[in-house]
Amino acid sequence: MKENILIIGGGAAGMEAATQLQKLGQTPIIIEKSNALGGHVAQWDRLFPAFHPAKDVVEQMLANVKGVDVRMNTEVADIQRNENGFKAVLSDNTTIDAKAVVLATGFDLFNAERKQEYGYGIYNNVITSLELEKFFRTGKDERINNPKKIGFVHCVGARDVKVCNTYCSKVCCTTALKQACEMKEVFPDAEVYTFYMDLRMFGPGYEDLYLRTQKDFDVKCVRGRVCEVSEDMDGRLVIKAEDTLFGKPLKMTLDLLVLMCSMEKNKSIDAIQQKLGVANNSDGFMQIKDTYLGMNDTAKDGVFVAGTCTAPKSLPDTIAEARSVAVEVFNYINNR
Amino acid sequence: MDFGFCLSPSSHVKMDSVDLTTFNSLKETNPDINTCIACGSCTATCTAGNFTEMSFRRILLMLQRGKEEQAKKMIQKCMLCGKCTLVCPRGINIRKILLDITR
Amino acid sequence: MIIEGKQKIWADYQKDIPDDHYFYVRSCIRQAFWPGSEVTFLDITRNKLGKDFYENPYHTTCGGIAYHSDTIPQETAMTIIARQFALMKESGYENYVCSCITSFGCYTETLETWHEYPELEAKIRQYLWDSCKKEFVKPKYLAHASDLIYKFRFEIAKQAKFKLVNVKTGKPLKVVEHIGCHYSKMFPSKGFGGAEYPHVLVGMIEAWGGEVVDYPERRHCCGFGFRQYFVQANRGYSESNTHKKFESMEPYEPDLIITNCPGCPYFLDRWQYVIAEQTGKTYGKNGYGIPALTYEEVAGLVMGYDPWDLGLQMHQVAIEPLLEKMGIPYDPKKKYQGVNGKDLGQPMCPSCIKSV
Amino acid sequence: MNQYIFHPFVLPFVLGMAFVLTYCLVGLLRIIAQLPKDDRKQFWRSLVTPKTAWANIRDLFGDCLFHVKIWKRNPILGYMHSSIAFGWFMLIAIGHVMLFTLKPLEGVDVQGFERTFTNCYYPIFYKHFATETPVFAFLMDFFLIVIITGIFIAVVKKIYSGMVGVKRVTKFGFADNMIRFALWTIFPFRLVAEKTNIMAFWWLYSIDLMIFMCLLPFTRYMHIPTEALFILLRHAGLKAREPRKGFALAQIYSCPSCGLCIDACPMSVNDKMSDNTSAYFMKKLRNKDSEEAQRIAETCLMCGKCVMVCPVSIESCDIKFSQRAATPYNINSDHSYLDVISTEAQRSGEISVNNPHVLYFAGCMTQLTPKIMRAMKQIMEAAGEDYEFIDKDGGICCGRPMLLSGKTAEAKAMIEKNTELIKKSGAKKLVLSCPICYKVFKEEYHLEGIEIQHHTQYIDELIKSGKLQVDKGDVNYVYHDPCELGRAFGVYDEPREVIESVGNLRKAKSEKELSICCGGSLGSFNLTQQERDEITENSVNDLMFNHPDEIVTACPLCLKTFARKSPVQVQDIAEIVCEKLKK
Repeated sequence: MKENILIIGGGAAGMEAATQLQKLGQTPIIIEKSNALGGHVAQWDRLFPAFHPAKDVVEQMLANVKGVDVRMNTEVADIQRNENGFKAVLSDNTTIDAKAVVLATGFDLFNAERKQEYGYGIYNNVITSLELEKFFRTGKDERINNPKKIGFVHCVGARDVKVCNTYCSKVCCTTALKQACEMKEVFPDAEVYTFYMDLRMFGPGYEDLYLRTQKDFDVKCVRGRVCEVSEDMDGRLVIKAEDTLFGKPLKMTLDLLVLMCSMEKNKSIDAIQQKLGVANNSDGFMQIKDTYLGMNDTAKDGVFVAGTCTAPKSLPDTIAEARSVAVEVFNYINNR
Repeated sequence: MDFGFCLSPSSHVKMDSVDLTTFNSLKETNPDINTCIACGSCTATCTAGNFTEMSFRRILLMLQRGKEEQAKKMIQKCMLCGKCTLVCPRGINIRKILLDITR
Repeated sequence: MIIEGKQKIWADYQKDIPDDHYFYVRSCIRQAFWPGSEVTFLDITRNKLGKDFYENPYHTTCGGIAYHSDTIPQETAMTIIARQFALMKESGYENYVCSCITSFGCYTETLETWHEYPELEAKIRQYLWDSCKKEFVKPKYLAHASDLIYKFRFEIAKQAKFKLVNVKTGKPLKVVEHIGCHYSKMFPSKGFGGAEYPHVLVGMIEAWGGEVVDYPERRHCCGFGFRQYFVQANRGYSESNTHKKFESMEPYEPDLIITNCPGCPYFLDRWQYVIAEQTGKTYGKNGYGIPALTYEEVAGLVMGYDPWDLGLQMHQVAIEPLLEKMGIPYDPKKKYQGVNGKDLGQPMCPSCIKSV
Repeated sequence: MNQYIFHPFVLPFVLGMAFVLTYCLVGLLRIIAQLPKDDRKQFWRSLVTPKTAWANIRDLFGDCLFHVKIWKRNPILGYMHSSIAFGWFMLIAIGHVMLFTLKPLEGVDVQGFERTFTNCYYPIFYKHFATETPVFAFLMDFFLIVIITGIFIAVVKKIYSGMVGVKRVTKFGFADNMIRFALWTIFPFRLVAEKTNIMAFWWLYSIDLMIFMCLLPFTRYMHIPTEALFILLRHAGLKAREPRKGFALAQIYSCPSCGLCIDACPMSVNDKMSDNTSAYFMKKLRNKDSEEAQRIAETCLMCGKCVMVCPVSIESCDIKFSQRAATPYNINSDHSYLDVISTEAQRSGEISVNNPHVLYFAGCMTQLTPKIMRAMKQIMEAAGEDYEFIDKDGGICCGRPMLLSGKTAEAKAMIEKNTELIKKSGAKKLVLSCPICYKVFKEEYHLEGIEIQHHTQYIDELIKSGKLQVDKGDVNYVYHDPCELGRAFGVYDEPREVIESVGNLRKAKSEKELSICCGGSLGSFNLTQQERDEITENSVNDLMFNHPDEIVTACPLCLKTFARKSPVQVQDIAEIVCEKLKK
């Protein structure tokens, strides 16, 4: 049986799921709200742990997804369940009938302005991890002027009840170390500090990256959360943190502060999600049916999930989930 | 005038003015010191630490936070038995570093 | 500094303040420290702005000092507060305005706690009845007195005779704003501008022509801290906090500090003298200190009140250089003359910091 | 002067000879003057003591001329050395004897100063001036040929060191290469000169000799004259106290840089590390490169194998110790806290007052291998011993690491504290599991009336006395000799006997005094983990030579080190005994 499958989101998860479903003989249709496929990965310069160009991965995925019906600059305006599956009305007023829906809507980066004490949007030299990636890609950011001292703050918007995000965002630790190394590459004379609470090097090669960060790049890892940032007379940043391993508060002046923003669920999909009857979990991400065996399933029949819409995930995890969701959807269609 | 109280020194480590000469020169000869992950194995196994506050992990931090004298004072407790080096998960040649600090 | 960023936050943290008819409660210590401030506040609001402020003669302390010194339990403090609310109800008012920041903190904390734990509110209601046979109604609006000046800052600016501008250079005065910790650090949404970048004093400074100094230790506590000050041996800790702030603001060469808390101006003022005695260091120009004034005193100066009527002679740090900068005329002979020309007596001259 | 007794070509030789003799004499006096007073007295006395005098004569011939030690180790190298040394000695000796039998040419008669002067070069160049009897002619030609065969081997060794059984040879500088070239050519030149009497070769021969003698003090060949003095000093029982003075200086100049220690050294697993071997250490000292000498002294594992193989018996570890002590670390140790320990230990009952017969001192390293402690406990229980653990909850370091860092006074303090605690226990026997401790206890502790045993000796004794009953299994073990037990104290047989009583003993490739350090030694301060790993791998390969099922050692540090890299299980000897205890 060849069926239409509506994939909402054209990031890594959506593209990979579409690729696999097409290989399985189905007709995936990707609905992408922006004007390009690739999602957040396309905004990244290089990927941890081995500094692999993100472009290579995205290009490969774009090649794989060739032939798939992609609706760019389009959102799902309305969706209804009927006896044949789903009927979706798109923002361009076209309608699509689909047997199954895959939510691959991904994440939003935490809005760093919400952590007011870090002064993002207030102090000139506070930037986010995403902006730093842009700097790596384009070499341009007027806030980055040959900084001599650079700080990275982990867990911005994660593990923090004050912003109502108690979960760990999983990839920021490794990203911070990767970016810290890259900054040392660009500015070899700079001192680079990372302020972490725990360094969660959970994947293969990640601990090696940590070791290289320390040994080859001389990045200084300070265990302690930056608690406040101020600007001094010269417009440099004065930060305060506790060096918890030393047991003393610590104060230093930096030229650049990079905030490692956490992942939050992409909220632009809330209305459609509600219409489909998919609930959120306590972290605000989409609720999956089962942690172990139902990670692609929702409580609703025919509605599947993949990627970071259900929890913060790394790119390999996302791709693995996208592949598994293809199999799940395929079985769902054939067993009906 | 005696007010019966006085200014107390700041407990902040002022990283801007910390003198890292010793640590940096130590790093030249022992690049390993950067790789400490503060697991505390060295402290837990330390023969002198059994009787005193001796902790290599803290000594490394002291050097990086401008408390060189404090570090050297702590090193005095060391018996050079080398257990710390044996247990270090990062393979840091701790005993050598302790000796080099006092060079 | 990206000013648009701050403006965004200021816009986010606004609150409704009713236009008229307020029940005013005083601060315990401000009346002793800065006797001119509350009088000036009432004079400005009642006589210059034409607002209705009612003071009930039976109102008391809010219990905040005892509460923050750990000498009374929370229920006791709440019962005292409940009695104040009862007085407001009896007087027929529903907009509660307090002069003290710690009171504002205590009232906010109490109302928020009652909101979360209605059973506690019921308990306090019972306590109040048992002890005073009174019943209270929670205020419709709670505001700090500085919120009112903030609200009316442009009207004050319209009536202003002087500006926060150096008349000799024409440049705006550099003003440090210091917010009392209990204003919005506990409940950011209860203060104008929130906790990180409060706008309540910044708004006044800018409306009256000054330039705000944003220095690294802006957020830091003045050092009062209740227990830290009350025990003599701990006062070094209190003083050290102030010292830290002055060390941080010194490079900006501020002309004035403006505060909205009873304790802050006191400690920012008096510790300058103690630091000068102990270390020989002064933070103003030419051996002077940096005047630390209450917002009412600054409003009074701007509106052309006589400095000595405002009680500025009560400040340890000499106020004269500021008056000269602002071009405010004053009679040095009258500095230590009280009401009806009564001699107040002259304080002893400190050895390091200039007092005249 | 008469052309029959003098020719200008002898002058280079005479000058060289005069220089080298003066240099050696001054050097000799300096060394003797540098000896500490009582050492000097001891030295004079030893020269006239019959026993040492005999040993002196024996070794002077055996070591300096015949190189018996090298013969034993490697006959080809032995022949190479003794052919040159003994051959040359014989040429000089016979030459001098011949002086009396030479028939000067007619009409020549020299007396007085002239005679003495002639005598000093006559035996060297006699063929130009005189003829000899056929017997002498044969002997001289014979030894000359012998020398040349030795030199031939040397040349081959230089080009293909593997052919003579040497893997690594010492790397030399310009002077050393130059003098070597001079040495190689002296005798062929002499042969050609003697046989053809071409003047050019006489000149070359003489100039070669001059080069050799003038360079001698500045190269490794200085060992030729110095070794004789060193033998005398060694037999006098002296020990190096300073790295570059007196006895140590004699040793430094006695080192022939032969490089035997390079192959022996466990660090010679790669080119970079082999620069840390004793041959280079001695060379750095000779060249007064004290910074490098200090670095090598601190890198050395102190396993003692270089001393064991040294053909000259140079005590390089002693010199390394004195080098370490010469530039000590400013650690300013403060071990005042030790004072509190004894009272605390007593109060908490850690120190038994029951007068146990056997006191067991695990030591720091054994604290990291609790398996050994548990095995020892079970063994002592099984043997029905009256025993006590002194450092069950962690003790004071034995002091050996402090000594190894050259800090004698601080080590003394620990030694005293441990002595006090041990004596307080009233035990009759002290059993140690760690050879590092064993060494310092044996050498530095004064525990009168208390027998000190390593647990290998102790277990051997228990089995032999029948106190401990064990079953023999069929596991094939290989035994690794810990440096500080084997080479240091010759404890080779006890552990092997113990192993044979519980299983089969397989041989390692290098055993006993040639055993290769595990790489974990506390002796080295500088080696990195990667460098140590390389050493360990090499040592493990050596042990695995006969494919044993298990590696057995008797040192907690060796155990931990091997466990990282061994393909088979590694156990302490106490553990394998414990497994085989009769139920």
